[in-house]
Amino acid sequence: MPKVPGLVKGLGVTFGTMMKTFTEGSNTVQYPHVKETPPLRARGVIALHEGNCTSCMLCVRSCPDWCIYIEGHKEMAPPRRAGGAARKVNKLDRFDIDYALCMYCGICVDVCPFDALFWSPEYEYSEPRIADLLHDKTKLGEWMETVPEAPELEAGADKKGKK
Amino acid sequence: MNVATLLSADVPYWAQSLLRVLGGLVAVLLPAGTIVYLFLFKMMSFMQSRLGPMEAGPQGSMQLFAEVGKWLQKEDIYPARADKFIFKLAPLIVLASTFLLVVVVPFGPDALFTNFETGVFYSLAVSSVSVLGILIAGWSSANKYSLLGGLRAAGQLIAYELPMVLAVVGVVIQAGTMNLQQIVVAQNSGSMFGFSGLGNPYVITQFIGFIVFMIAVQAELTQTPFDMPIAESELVSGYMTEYSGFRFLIFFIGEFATAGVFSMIASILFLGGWAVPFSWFGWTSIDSIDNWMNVVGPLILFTKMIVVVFFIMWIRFSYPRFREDQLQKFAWKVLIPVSLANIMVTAILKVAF
Amino acid sequence: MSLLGDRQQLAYIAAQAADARVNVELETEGMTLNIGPQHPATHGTLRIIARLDGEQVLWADPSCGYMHRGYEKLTEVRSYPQVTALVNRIDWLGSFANEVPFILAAEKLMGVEAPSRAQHIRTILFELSRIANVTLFLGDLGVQLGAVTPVFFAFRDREYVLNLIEGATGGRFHPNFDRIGGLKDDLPAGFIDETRNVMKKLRGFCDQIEDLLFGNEIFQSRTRGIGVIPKDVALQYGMSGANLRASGVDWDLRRDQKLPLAYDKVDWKVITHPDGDSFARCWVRLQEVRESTRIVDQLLDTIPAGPIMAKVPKIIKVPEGEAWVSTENPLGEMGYYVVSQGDMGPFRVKIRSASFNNISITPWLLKGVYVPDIITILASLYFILGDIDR
Amino acid sequence: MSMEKQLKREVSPLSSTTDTPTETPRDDERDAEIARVCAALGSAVVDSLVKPNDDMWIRVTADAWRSAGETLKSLGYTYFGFISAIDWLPSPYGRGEDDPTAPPVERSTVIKQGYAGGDTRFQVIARLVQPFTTLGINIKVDVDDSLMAVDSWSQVFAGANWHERETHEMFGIGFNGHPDLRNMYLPTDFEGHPLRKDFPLLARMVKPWPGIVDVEPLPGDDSEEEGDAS
Repeated sequence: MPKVPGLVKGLGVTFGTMMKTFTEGSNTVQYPHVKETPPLRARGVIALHEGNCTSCMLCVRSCPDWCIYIEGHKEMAPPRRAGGAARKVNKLDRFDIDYALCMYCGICVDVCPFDALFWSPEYEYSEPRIADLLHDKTKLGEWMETVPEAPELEAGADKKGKK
Repeated sequence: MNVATLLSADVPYWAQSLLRVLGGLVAVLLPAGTIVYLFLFKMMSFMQSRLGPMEAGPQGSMQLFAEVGKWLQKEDIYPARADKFIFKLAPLIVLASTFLLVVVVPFGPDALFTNFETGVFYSLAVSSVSVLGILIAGWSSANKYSLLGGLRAAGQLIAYELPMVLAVVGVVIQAGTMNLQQIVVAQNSGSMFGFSGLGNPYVITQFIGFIVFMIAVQAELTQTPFDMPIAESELVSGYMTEYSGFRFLIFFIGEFATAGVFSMIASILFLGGWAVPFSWFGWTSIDSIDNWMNVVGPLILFTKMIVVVFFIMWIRFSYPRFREDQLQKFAWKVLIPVSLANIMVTAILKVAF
Repeated sequence: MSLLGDRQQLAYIAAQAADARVNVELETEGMTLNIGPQHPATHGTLRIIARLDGEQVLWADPSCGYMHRGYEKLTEVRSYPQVTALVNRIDWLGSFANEVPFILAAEKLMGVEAPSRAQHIRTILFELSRIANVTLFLGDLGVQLGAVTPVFFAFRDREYVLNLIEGATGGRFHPNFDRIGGLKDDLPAGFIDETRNVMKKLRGFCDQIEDLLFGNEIFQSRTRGIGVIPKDVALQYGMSGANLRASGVDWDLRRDQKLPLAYDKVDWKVITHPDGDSFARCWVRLQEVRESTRIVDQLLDTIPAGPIMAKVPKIIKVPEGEAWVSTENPLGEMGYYVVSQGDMGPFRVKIRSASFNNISITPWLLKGVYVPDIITILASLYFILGDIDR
Repeated sequence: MSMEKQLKREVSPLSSTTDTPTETPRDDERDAEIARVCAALGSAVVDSLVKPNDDMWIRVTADAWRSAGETLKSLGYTYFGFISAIDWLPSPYGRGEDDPTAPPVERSTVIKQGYAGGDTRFQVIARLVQPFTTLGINIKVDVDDSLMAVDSWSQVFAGANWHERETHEMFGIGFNGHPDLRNMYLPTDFEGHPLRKDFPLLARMVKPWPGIVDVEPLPGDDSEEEGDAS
């Protein structure tokens, strides 16, 4: 069989793709109407579980971009059990993440010792002005609802090793 | 009412002129719009596994109007060191050459702007006018990319004018006329080896001429693989680099309208033009053709044009581009000898039979 | 090969002579063309100042720095985990591959080694990022040469790979998944099957690109014999990766270097090409994508069970010392020379990025070529601005 | 804490081949190679070091820098890796995490040299590799503080050209015989040499570290003490 010239083959490829798009549909989705679901682990936005945060500053100090701001004060809380001593608790006044600076590395989520920070796959939070990307703790708390369960692991994973 | 009567002396001169201007606008803008939507927006997207514009109108069909609206709103910018008069003139010259070209295209037995005896000669001549526009656009932009683009365009269009003319010569020899209308008639009233069911479209007898002509058209239209004057990845946009807004729109329309008109000329020269083979309806000459062909004829021509443009665009979206020197070599060392040989063979056969 | 090299040399001499002659006879001068920093063909912000005689280049001088981010300085104020997030951004198309040599250098200094499951997964992700990177190269190559369609094919099929990387690491472009001593997390369920499907699709993509682009006679006439780099010149300039292998040097750090990665456990071969021209460089990359899909397929079969993290202290301090680790990244040899003085962060990191060396050959290579060949040569050398400027 | 002590103990004394701990594995290939290199270079070698199964370092005298490159090239080290420099001065700014309101922190200015030793603040380091064996060697040379220049390698290895330009602008080290020491990255009128340790990193100076706030250590967890640089 004689060799098909490359010029003809190339035309075949584009024509084939055109017919495929006609019959099987395109590979793109019409974004505002159809939305693709990001994977469970997708690093979309950082959500804050305020109750767990003790304002220990670990996330602030390990952030490479210095984009987390925490202010807290200490409060005396009533004792857990009747008759116990009053406890000192750190109360969170401010927890801001500047998403204009954040580079989504996830170090803050990793270092948090009390499971107060989570990744959510939510991604639709662009703002027309850069200053509006500084989100406070209420906004970060709202994203808690979108945090998914961690995915199942692949076979052979050492499940004990997880914290 | 016969179109011929419309264009005859009964109708006042201003009405005739208005009709011709309107007809010219339709003949230029309608193909351009169709080509842009059908091929640039949709076919290219489908070849790339995507859908193209979908938001404006059903299936994005109003996208072009949105684009035109966008271009018209844009600020009229020109470079500080540009030669402003020439800079503004250039897109008009390019578009004007398209309008000049459409003048000789016959759309039906009587639906034509002018029945020019040397239509072939005229059309090939005015098609080179656009080179002038491109050259001065490149020169007056005061931009080195534009200058390179303009010079490339000049070199390229001159190189490809010749094979195009030589390719058409075969048709002219076979038809024995330079009148485009008569070339259409000659193709559809002719017969191949006594079989007249298909007429005698010259794409079969003049196949080499057709291929050379289409390659030359591809180069003349500066479509990939001959788009060095624009060469987006090398010269940014070549001679169009400094144009924006309305002036760019004119270049843009000019590009696709010229593609349409050239495809019409190709269908007239090689594919039988507006007509169907005369034997289908028992016509014998152009005078015996039914009047409805003045309406159906343009549609037939339009369909043939779309088919021809499909091939032009298909190649455009599939191939990489040549280098300037390779293109020149290809024109002078391959196309011109081939088309000369084609002329010789045609002439010998013409004399022989 | 030598013949082509001679031809280039002759073209250069002819250009010089033509320039001199024209200058003397017609008193014309050449034209200086400024390509970039914002130009469709410069993949970002590389600037090339070219002196032209007509369409022929007399000399060309690349000028970088429009995207210099000072990573070597930034690493000095960051701790080791923070540097990993930073170096993601060097070659942003194959980010995971940037993390690996740095982490390996830190591990070498600390004397720890990742468990074998982690090494396997590292290798898989390393190859996936190579596929994602080179896939885009193959598409972009088309655009540089004027073909619009391949790039959309490339984006289409790279998307599958990015989805895999995102599914496993959480980041499409910047995974930041590697940790000293192992990985951040294990693979999610379903990753293996999904990856197998995607690898099949990518082999289809390679066939498509081969038909659409590499088999095309116009493409071949544009790339063959253009920008020939002989073997010894390539070594002198420190070219690496596919650029070096396209010059006939059979050298691949994945095979020739002993690193704690899983390359020795699979059957694959190093692709070389004797020509050293632009076509060879592109062709080698295309074949390497195929080879990478094979590597991934084999690795998927043999992932060992076990932990993914070695025992390392929670607060990482790296003992004093110096270490050099380089790996075969999508763009070529990427190495980190890490100097530690026992702190939380490195004392000095020299980032030896592949594109910097690869592109430093351009003043030599661009002499005597035509303007369109500048684009061909730059495209075939394949640089990423972040990888030049760091 | 115990882990850290252990690590500190394990750090081997730097420089000088004789001090390597006896229990480390031997690497005959690299030992033979470094002997071959030292013999070829002769008195140019000031110091050398082999880390078994890892890498080789040599330090040459400044006078012999260029000839060392040529000799190594003739010994088979034809693949050019990189040229750069190291500023051994500890950074006077730390990690930029100081409290601007507090009195300035006193930091040590004692220079700790790296492998194969050194006498000066700046050292130029280059890496060459033998193709096909991937045996690499790191070559260091001291840069005299008053001269601030060494010979250029650009005639020996063509690829050194750009690396030397980069080193020149980043460290202010000159390269004698280099054809064209223009700035590679920085604007022509840029003042200062960014990779010198005493060049402040402005990004860390323009705003105070958000982690300066005092917090009490968490009960039962003293780890964040180490995260506090001040």
